[in-house]
Amino acid sequence: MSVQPILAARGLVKRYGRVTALDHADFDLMPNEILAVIGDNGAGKSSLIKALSGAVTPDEGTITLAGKEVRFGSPLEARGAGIETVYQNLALSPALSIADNMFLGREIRKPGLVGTLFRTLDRTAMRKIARDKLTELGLMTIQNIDQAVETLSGGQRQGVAVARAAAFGSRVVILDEPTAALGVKESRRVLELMLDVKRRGLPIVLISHNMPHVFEVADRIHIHRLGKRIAVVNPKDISMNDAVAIMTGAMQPPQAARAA
Amino acid sequence: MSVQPILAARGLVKRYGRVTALDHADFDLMPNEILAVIGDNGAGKSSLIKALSGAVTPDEGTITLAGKEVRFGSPLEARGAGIETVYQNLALSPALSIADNMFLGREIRKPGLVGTLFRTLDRTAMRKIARDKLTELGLMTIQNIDQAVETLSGGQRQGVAVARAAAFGSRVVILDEPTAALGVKESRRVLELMLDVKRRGLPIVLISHNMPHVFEVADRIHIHRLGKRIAVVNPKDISMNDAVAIMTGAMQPPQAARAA
Amino acid sequence: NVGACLITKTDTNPFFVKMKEGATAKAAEIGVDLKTYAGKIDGDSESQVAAIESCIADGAKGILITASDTKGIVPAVKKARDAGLLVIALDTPLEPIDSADATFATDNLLAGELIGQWAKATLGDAAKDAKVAFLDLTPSQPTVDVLRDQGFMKGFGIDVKNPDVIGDEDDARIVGHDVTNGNEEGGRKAMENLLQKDPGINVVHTINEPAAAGAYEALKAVGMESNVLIVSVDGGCPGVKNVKEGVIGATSQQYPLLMASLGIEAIKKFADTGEKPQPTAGKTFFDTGVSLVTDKPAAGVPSISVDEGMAKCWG
Amino acid sequence: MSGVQDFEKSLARSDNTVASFEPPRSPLKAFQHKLHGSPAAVPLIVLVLSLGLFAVLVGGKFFTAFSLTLILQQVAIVGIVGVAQTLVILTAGIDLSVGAIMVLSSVVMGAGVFRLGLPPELAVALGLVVGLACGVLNGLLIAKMKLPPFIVTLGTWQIILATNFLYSANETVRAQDIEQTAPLLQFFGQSFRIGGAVFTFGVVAMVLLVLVMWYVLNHTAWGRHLYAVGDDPDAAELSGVQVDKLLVTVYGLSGLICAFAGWALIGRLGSVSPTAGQFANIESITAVVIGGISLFGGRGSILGMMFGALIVGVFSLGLRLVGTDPQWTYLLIGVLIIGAVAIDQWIRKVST
Amino acid sequence: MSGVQDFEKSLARSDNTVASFEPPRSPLKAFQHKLHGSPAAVPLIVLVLSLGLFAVLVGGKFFTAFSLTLILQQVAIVGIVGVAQTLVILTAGIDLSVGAIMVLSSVVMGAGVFRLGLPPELAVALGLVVGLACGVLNGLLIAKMKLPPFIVTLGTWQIILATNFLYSANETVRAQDIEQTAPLLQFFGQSFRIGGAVFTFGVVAMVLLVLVMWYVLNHTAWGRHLYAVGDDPDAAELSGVQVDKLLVTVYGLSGLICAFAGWALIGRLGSVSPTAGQFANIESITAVVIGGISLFGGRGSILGMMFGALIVGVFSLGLRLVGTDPQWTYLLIGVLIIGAVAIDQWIRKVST
Ligand SMILES: Nc1ncnc2c1ncn2[C@@H]1O[C@H](COP(=O)(O)OP(=O)(O)OP(=O)(O)O)[C@@H](O)[C@H]1O
Ligand SMILES: Nc1ncnc2c1ncn2[C@@H]1O[C@H](COP(=O)(O)OP(=O)(O)OP(=O)(O)O)[C@@H](O)[C@H]1O
Ligand SMILES: O[C@@H]1[C@H](O)[C@H](O)CO[C@H]1O
Ligand SMILES: [Mg+2]
Ligand SMILES: [Mg+2]
Repeated sequence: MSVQPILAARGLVKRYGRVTALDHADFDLMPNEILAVIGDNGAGKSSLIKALSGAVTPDEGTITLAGKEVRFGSPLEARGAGIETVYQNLALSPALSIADNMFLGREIRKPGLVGTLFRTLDRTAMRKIARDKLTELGLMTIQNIDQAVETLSGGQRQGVAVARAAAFGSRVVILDEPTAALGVKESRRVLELMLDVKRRGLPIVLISHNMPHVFEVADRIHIHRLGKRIAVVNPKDISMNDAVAIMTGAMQPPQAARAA
Repeated sequence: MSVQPILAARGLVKRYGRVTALDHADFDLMPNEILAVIGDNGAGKSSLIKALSGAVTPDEGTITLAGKEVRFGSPLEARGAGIETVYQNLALSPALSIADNMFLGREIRKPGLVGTLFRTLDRTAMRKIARDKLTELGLMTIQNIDQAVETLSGGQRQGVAVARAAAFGSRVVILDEPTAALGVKESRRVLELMLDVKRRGLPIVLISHNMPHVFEVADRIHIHRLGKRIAVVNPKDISMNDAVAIMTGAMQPPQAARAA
Repeated sequence: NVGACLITKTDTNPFFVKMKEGATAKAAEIGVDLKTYAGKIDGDSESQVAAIESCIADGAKGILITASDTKGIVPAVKKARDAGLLVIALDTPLEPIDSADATFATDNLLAGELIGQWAKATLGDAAKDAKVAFLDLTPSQPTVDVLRDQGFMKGFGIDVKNPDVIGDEDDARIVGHDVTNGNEEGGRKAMENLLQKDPGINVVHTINEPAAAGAYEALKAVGMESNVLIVSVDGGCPGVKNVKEGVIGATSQQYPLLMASLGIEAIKKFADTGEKPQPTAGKTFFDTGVSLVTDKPAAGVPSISVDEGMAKCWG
Repeated sequence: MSGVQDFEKSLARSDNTVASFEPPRSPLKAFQHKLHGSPAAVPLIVLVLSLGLFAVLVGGKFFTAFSLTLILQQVAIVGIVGVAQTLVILTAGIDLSVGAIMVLSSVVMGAGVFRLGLPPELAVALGLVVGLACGVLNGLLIAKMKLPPFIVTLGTWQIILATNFLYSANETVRAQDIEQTAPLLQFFGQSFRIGGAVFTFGVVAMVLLVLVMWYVLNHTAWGRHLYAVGDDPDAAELSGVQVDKLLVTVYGLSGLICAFAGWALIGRLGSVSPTAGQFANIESITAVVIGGISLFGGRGSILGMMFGALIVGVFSLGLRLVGTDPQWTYLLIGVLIIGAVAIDQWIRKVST
Repeated sequence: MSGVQDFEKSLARSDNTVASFEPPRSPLKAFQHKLHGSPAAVPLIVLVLSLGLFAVLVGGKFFTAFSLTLILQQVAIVGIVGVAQTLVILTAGIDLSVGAIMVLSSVVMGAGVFRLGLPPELAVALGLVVGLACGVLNGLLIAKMKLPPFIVTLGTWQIILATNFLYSANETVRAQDIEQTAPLLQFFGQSFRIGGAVFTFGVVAMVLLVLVMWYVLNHTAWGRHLYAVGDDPDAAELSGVQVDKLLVTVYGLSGLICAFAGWALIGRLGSVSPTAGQFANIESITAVVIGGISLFGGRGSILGMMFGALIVGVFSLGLRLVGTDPQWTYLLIGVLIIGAVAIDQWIRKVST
């Protein structure tokens, strides 16, 4: 590990009342890789991702971005630092339009005085960019960029969320079970999108319970168990079977893969 | 098809404002089979299941149970007729206990006057039965039957929902994407549970996007597309590839499989 | 046809309901077109302002008003007068009193004084160490509340200190004040509270007869109804009946129907001749009179019998 | 059949440990956890503390059987209306029309005897029917037309109250007339003594009603369904609860209980007064909130509501006896309301 | 890498049709759909219809420039408070303390001049600061302590109102005194005429405030964030909106606007009256609801609120000129409230 991780964490702890969701968990994401995070239900994967993206504040532990320690007070700060996240529960505002949703929290204002003084939004610009981004990512089966998100099907919504992350993520894109509710066709599209993002040079964190998907796209696999990282494995070196065995506690992780 | 279907539907139509979720859909479930229903996101699978289980009233069409036409005004009536459903969004009451949830709408009252006159619930009996059912189905990793459902992990909740359906379904059990949010281990447990239920003589309807799962357990596959059944196939006769192709519209269904 | 408006504090207090009935009857009799308005609760001045404005828009010739906020309403009244309407304050004088063209009211200080004197005379020597409870109207101490309270004290021989403020007195005979909102519910609770403070209470001054009825229930609940003297103000028929039955010892009867009908006549006259009504000689307002109603007259305190009171009562 | 997927072969050997729960860390935490489990405990503790507070501040006058039972009398009406409000709020609704229904029903009972000349029994029955009808109207608008409870009852509040004033023409029926002609109307005003303690039938009715509804809510299917609907109506519907029917029943029952409160109100006031009960909605909601019942529905105990009503009663009487301006009472009740939910939130947060 | 799963090979050829949407079936449906798209349209139509109704019922007296502008004057205060209420309700909150904040602020402005001897400008500023502080207090309790808005503002309503009465000692400051010493306090009462129409500065302020807030809500990021928070606060937070900060700002702004309403109130009444504004919370909520804004947050237009306030104003003045008993007005407003949401629900149901 001579290359410096782009995003890393050490000793993260997060307690919810009596449950310890993260129990001194570590994490490393390398530049331009797809890192899969796998683990049983309740292992703490989503909690890890939330801590990394500013959605929750860990009780203990440190997070470093490109070597510098960071402390995100809110998802907005993490986004400001270039980390885009698609949360397990989507996080789109149903009544707002697709364009509004894509630019929520990073709206573009009109140029000149109108923008600085009256803070008027530049609707035209935002619409154009939103349309471009969706087309670029091959997601323009959507008829109308001004449509409220609530009128979209589950698959279309997932597409908008992933497109938003892919379009704006400048350093890291994190996806928490992006295909769980999707059909075969829709899942495939999301996987392609991920490979596309990677091709553009961005590292991705993918949480998924779908082993074939994980083994298809991941460069490395972070195995999470009982609130900690218990192993990091290379999908080329390990069988799906062994990965699942480690993940479920049926097998001890090989010494080499054991987390630091 | 000389055997009479246990549950069947003809020409179901369901409109939501401008969207037609069901467009003259047909459906047949044979005794003691596992019937998988597959289809793209938004194809109308959940709408079909809701119509069959009384959760929505179809605008047109007929439903027959064991040859007799039925018309369910509410999920309670469908349950009364022996149809148990696990909905895509679970339908457990978070603040109520596991036992309360299992018996919601079919509570047991104390014997004698206390029960008939004061309508007192028989908590002891309900707890005992709930514990027995969960144990019987191998789900007793739950410590306390009086625990509120909201304190359970996603996987455990799914287990309770499936167990409830399996325990009380007397004629049909319907499962809408029961493994979507589950991990590898938890999904496996649900599949085993299904096979177990089938062994006890009950027919099952399974909606799933997971093709390996579908092809593993299903006796027949109902392919849904754009609001209708476009084909019924036998997983032994068709490749996963072709099933997906039919489902996504990449291939026309073979003449024999075409829906009546 | 001459248009006129009657604006009362509320339309839920029987006092105002009767006032409205009297005005309506008189208006029909002499051919005045009357519209009636009210606040939602006592103290709702905005509704009264809106009502005055409606009257102006409606082209009415005059307004009769029992103001909820006697100072606050003045600018709206001025607007109406500037628009050429005759404005008469009923029951409650405005501040300053000449903000209205005329005031037709009970002398509330006198009303209080009468019941105070009666209570003092009835108790005789016992008045020296009486224990008096005051059941007032609202925490905001409106003028009628202050005048009746202070009048009662004057009549009973209590030093009122500042005559414009309730509660600054230091006479040991005062057990306490509590507010009733002028209804039975408040009367009962206030009486209960004060009884807790001192179960020896033997005189109760109540702001009006509904409050007195509530106080009586509280006393009855603890078996004290026959040891306590309740005095009140209003002279409504239920109140006078209560005097007859000994629930209330004496009440100062007011004449709201008279206020209303005189007011209607004054507006009609103003519309016909442009003449404005004059105050009673020696007073700043037109005194519609007050009579102490009791069947147990006390020496030196003028009063009328219950039967007379019944004949003049208002509902 | 393609059978079990290859990578799942190892599952049989998989570990069955569940993520461990840390035991409560301190006695304080354990206490919090205990409180979390019994939702009526916090208001009960606050009630006891405030009794203690005023016993110290006011002394003997406050801490007598007589005073304490007086508080019961003063909160009886709010307590009864609070039962209605509790049922509604447990379904995640709210009923702003409770006071209007109460007073209209009492007016109808009075008018039944004195205007329509009905025998008192029938007049009472008529009043109860009117209350029930108002409640059912609320329920139908909410359950069948799917309108938000706040808006529906904001509307019916005004409609019912205006009807009350128009119908009654604001005429009070005097206590003495009722006593002679229809003492049944004053039934709940009757009292009996046990030592220095004075109990009215109204107080007994309130306590019994709370206990009965506690039983119904916790030990009958209907009660469990009510909690389930408040918790998550969609889940309840899909689990086999007839949500619409339940809601109509709940609002109908709420109306009936309010009518019953109207009857008790005649007992308390002696007379029938159309201006009574104007603040019953705010007061009952306050009792419910201080009693630790969630406005989001599904959580809380009806016993808590009763303790909440008593806390307000203790503060009202206590502060009067201390001799403060009545405005201080309102101010303190405001603080109590916020304090109560803040404590509740704190317990919930730390103990889950 | 195991690569694309076998069964997915055919996906490339898959069909891309999307489930078809049926076109609106009838002109009525098309109309409903149109209404659904512009949330202020329904109250506007109702407003026009009710103007027509009273023009017919009352005739000339109603349909004059004077009367119509009188309605504007009569709703100006509710309209301004309604702006505050709209902001809060759009975040799925509710503010029961608006009237109390308004009246306390106006009392502070009066006391600033007449008790503290401040110059009028400073007294107004002080009043505005007090309003802002009350609002921020609400916001902090709601955003930081996560307490439900209904309960927080139920509590602060009582606290602020009691403070108002205690501080003002219930004393009204007379109009004449204000006119002499501090005419600035009456600024919004000044009026100008255009023909028969009389406009006060208060009316102008209300209309301007509504237009400015309409612009802010629809054309600035802050406005979009406000809608997003009302729609789904968790989603908004995760999408990068600082929900807590926004809520504190919204409640603070609401307090400031209420204080501003307090200033305008002095203009309207001429005097400073501590008992004013008791119904401002119910009246502003009524305007919001009739204006078609959802109490669940995230949906509706502030223009609708203004139309809602005007509808109530038209009915109130119209019925007053017809000469009906005021109770009929309350009854009708109750019906309007329920009718408005019923229509709204119907449009939403049929057109989605
Ligand atoms: N907001 C919360 N409050 C209380 N407990 C929580 C909260 N969020 C998570 N938990 C608990 O923390 C543990 C870890 O949850 P987390 O969501 O991180 O698991 P996960 O690995 O993402 O599971 P899944 O695969 O089911 O999504 C679980 O026991 C969960 O119940
Ligand atoms: N309650 C509803 N209101 C409006 N539209 C609805 C509603 N329920 C379903 N729909 C629409 O009906 C169509 C079919 O939805 P349905 O949920 O039946 O699809 P599905 O096949 O179950 O999809 P998925 O695989 O994503 O669960 C979709 O376009 C959906 O948006
Ligand atoms: O004079 C009247 C009556 O006494 C009424 O009972 C209360 O309000 C006062 O203004
Ligand atoms: Mg997760
Ligand atoms: Mg579905």
